[in-house]
Amino acid sequence: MGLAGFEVEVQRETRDGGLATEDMTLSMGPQHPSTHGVLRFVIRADGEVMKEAIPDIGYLHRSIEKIAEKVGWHGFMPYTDRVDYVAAMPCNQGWAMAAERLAAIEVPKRGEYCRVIATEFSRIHSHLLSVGSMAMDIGAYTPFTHAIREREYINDLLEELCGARLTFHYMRIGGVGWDLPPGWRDKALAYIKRFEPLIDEFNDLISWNKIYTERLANVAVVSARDAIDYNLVGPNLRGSGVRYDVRRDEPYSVYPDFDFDIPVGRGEMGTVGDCFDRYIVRIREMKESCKIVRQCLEKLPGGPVIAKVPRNFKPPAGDCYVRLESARGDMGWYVVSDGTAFPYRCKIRTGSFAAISIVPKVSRNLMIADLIAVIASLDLVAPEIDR
Amino acid sequence: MQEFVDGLVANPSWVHYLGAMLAFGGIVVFGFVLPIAGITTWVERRVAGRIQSRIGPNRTGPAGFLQWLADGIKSLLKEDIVPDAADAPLFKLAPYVVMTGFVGAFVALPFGGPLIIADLNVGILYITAVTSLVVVGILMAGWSSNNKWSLLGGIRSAAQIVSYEIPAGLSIFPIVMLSGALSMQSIIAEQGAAPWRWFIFNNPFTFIAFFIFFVAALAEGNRTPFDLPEAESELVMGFATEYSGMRNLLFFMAEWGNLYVIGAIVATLFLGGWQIPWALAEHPVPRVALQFGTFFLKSYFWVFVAVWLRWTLPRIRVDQMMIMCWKYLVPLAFVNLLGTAAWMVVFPHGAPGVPELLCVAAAVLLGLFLRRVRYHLTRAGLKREELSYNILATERIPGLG
Amino acid sequence: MGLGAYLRNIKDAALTIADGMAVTASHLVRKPYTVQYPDRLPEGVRVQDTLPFRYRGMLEVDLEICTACLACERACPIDCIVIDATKDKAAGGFVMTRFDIDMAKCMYCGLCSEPCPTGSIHHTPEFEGADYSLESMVRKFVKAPVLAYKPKKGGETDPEIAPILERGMRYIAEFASAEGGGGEE
Amino acid sequence: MAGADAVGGERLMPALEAAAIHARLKARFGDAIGDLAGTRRDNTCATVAPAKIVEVCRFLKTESGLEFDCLSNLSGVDYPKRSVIQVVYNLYSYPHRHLFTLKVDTPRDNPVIPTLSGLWSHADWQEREVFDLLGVVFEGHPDLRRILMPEDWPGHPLRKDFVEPEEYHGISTSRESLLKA
Repeated sequence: MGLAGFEVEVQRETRDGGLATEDMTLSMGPQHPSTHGVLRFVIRADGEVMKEAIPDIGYLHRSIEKIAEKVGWHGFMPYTDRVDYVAAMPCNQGWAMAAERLAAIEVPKRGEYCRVIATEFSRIHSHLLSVGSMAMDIGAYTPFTHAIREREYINDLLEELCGARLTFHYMRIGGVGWDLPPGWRDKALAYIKRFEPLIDEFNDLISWNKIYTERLANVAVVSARDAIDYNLVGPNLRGSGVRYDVRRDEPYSVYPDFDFDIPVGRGEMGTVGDCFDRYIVRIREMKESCKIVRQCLEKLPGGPVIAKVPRNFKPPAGDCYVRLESARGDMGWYVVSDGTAFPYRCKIRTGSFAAISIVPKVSRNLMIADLIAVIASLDLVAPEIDR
Repeated sequence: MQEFVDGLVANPSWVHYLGAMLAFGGIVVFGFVLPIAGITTWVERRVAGRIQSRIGPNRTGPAGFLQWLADGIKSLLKEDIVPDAADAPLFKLAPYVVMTGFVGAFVALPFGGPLIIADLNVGILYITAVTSLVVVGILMAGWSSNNKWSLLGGIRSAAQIVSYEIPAGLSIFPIVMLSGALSMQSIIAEQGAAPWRWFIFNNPFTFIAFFIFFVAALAEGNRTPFDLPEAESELVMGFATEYSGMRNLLFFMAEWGNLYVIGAIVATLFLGGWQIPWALAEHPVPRVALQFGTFFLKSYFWVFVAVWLRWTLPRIRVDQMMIMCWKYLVPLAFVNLLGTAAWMVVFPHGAPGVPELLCVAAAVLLGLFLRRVRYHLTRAGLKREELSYNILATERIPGLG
Repeated sequence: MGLGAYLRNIKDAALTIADGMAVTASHLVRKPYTVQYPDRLPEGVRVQDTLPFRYRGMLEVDLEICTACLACERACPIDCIVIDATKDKAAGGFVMTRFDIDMAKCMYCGLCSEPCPTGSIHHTPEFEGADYSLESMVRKFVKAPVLAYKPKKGGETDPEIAPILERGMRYIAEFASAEGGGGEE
Repeated sequence: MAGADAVGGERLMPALEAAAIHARLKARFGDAIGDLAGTRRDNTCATVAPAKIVEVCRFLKTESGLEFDCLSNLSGVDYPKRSVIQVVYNLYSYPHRHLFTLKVDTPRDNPVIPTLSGLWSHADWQEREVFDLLGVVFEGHPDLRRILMPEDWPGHPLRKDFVEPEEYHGISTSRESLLKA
């Protein structure tokens, strides 16, 4: 990889006392405790204060888009879990929706409800990991274990639903692979009832902690205009005050049947759009997801969970651009089909790829410890960036 | 020590005395000081496990008590690498400088009436001086390992420990003024056994001075929220990045040892040290044992509080750490110093009802805190069988799949 | 920063730290959640048995009811299943000489067990698949050439194949509920 | 720009249908814009001549009533049969909540398109990815380098005729299967 493209010109200043100072070039990553996954930042710092942080991505590039052209439509579904293995269900849903839109397949109501339950659980699952590891990056280890403990419950529920704990491969083109197992509904409702007060306990433990808010307030402020310009999406966009959610503003699946509101950053601890806002939007979104899952489980209709889709699936030629609200914001699937059994082209535009492109802009004159907070607050996840 | 050696050897020369002293020192260090550091690790890992809904070490020895011995032996057997780009002599010397800083403090710690190695008349001054050797060792380690992360860690620790010496020192002065002497035993002698006779409740200023001293001592011991020099999530391992094997263990043994030293100093200065209410003059052995026990309990309670703080609070940033020291702790420490001086002028023999009042106030604060703890328990909706008051329990929450 | 803000900072810090410590104190009296796997499990409990029915662990093939239709080999996106079956008039059907699954490459996606007509290839709750070499990760199911199973019209009568077939059908029924919509309402 | 005022979240301005957007484009740029294609809302698109793409996008971004302030997606598709690489721009407007797609065809052997990183900052990285994986050169791009593949990686992987090199710096890129016949 070398330093090609990262030649950082080293400034050597001699201050008045004739003392020569020199910038320090640090390579943070790809093996670093708090770059989530294999990310690398070349930092030019004057002591602790960073002058520039240049991200260097590509370490986890498996070229999933090339694999899509090699395996058939059904065969690519397990690979979509690997696009963002922290929140795998929305990726399944994206691929399934793209194929259904191309072949104009109508998914039965119960299948759509199962999808919404699975996606919302996967969103809580991913937010718990993001919020927990953000607290650990700032230095508090206990909230991480509490978040992971709650996440284990969701792992068990989803394991019972579809048989896997991380790469679920639960959804199929035309619906979902399995129906809810008997007794699962009450377990899920019991979990939600138990989980909601624990979010408040998590907040009391860490979110309102003075040291925590001091570390996050007014750090890496992103204005609404910059957020839209850099195509920040999801909690990163809502943290900057733009009240936009694909589930409500570009409704898809059965989301219009539920009412939930969209938490937005209000600059409680500093200015709108700082690290704390992005963090607190994620926490409040977990509560909204609980509301959606509860409504979903109560209004669950009967009927089949998957439509009739031929095993050798050949959608008509054409292209489509599907957008859905994944845990890291609005994920865009641009899929082209040429009528054969193999997808012609599949481009996945993810939230983290946009979020990491803003890091050089916001990280000027921050401290190295703040860069860790910025990475965590933007919820960067390496597989999504490199695909 | 002199008569003991004379009894042993016919005409002892200075070599015999040196040998006896080293032997005695070795016994005390390896028999008492290092196990204390080890036991503190065990306390920390068990309490941390419990706070994080897990168990902590419970395989080696009863309830995992010999975990520290296992870690020690493992580190001894591990290969300790000296990076070739590192400045080898300094690199190898750093851990021992830190260890001398930690072990040196035990000389003046009063474990009981007669149980003190050397009752120096400059007791607390000596301890403050010796514990600041740690910063020399850490800076040496950070700079000599020729690694950018360690350099950052070393510089941070230099800034932190040096600047937190000031509030720590300033909050010791009121106690020294009250007791009129620097020696640890006489500071304890000035305080009585009953809580309202302790210096902490003597007047409101020493009450605040206690908290400032505790926070500053945490910063000196590199404990969260001030564990910047060895910040795992930012600087990989801070100053100890290049260390491995026994050298690495020496650093962390010194850190946990310092935690006990903080507890001991706090117990001595503010909480009446080994004072016990009963005289028991006629049978000395149980009296000294009881004194040793109360001193041990008091200092281990504050070790527990430091561990509890570590697993609750996040880490502070470097500039915030400096702001907190120079803008918050140092001014308050000056206010306490002047306040105590004024207090002593106004009430030469201590204000009549104030210690008792402060004691009651502290009890009320504790009551409010426990009410808040019960509120968290009820809000989390925990059933009776999900609770267990035995902290070493390893049995799992029932009903989980 | 006025005196008001100064004092408010101190008050905020003190109160929020105290509240955080109250939460961790409440955890001191709660029982742990962790399972002491693998050596201190409660008596007679095997973790594999506690896993749900649909858990997708290591693959297993019941050769007695395998009809050698190669549906699983085609469905696998990674091509980690290889079956050699030749038509043999004398034996009256297909004879399988090789049925290998490369468990090192398998991603446990379950696409092979869906099209299987008799449910012979299925996931087991077994997950401890660690091994010493990559070669030994290749599971060879066919020891000696075996005749492929031919499903009988009137249902299976042979006593020692019937339970296997019944288990296979129950495994497929789990998917059938996806089509059949057998939700519990 | 209006994007920020959508903070309140309620739609501030009416959403235009794709046909209306296309009509305004046709009125303004004439034959540089191809005719409207696509069956559903999400893939209604118009082809644009490569030379005019920057003016078209500036018009779409700044024109009141259109205000596409977000380049939602930029993807490259390789069509060897038509020997063309097509770059697809999915544009979205937060104040209006309407979306439109532009397609630009460039010759496959020497694909060159003017860059849009002046208009939308996110175009910078997306164009670098299309350059890296498909080899489309974006003129005027501030920092056109490979973003995902190593600097000295031969060829562009997402092209249909890409053949993976045997090894890269001594590391073989394939592993013979354990399931030998």
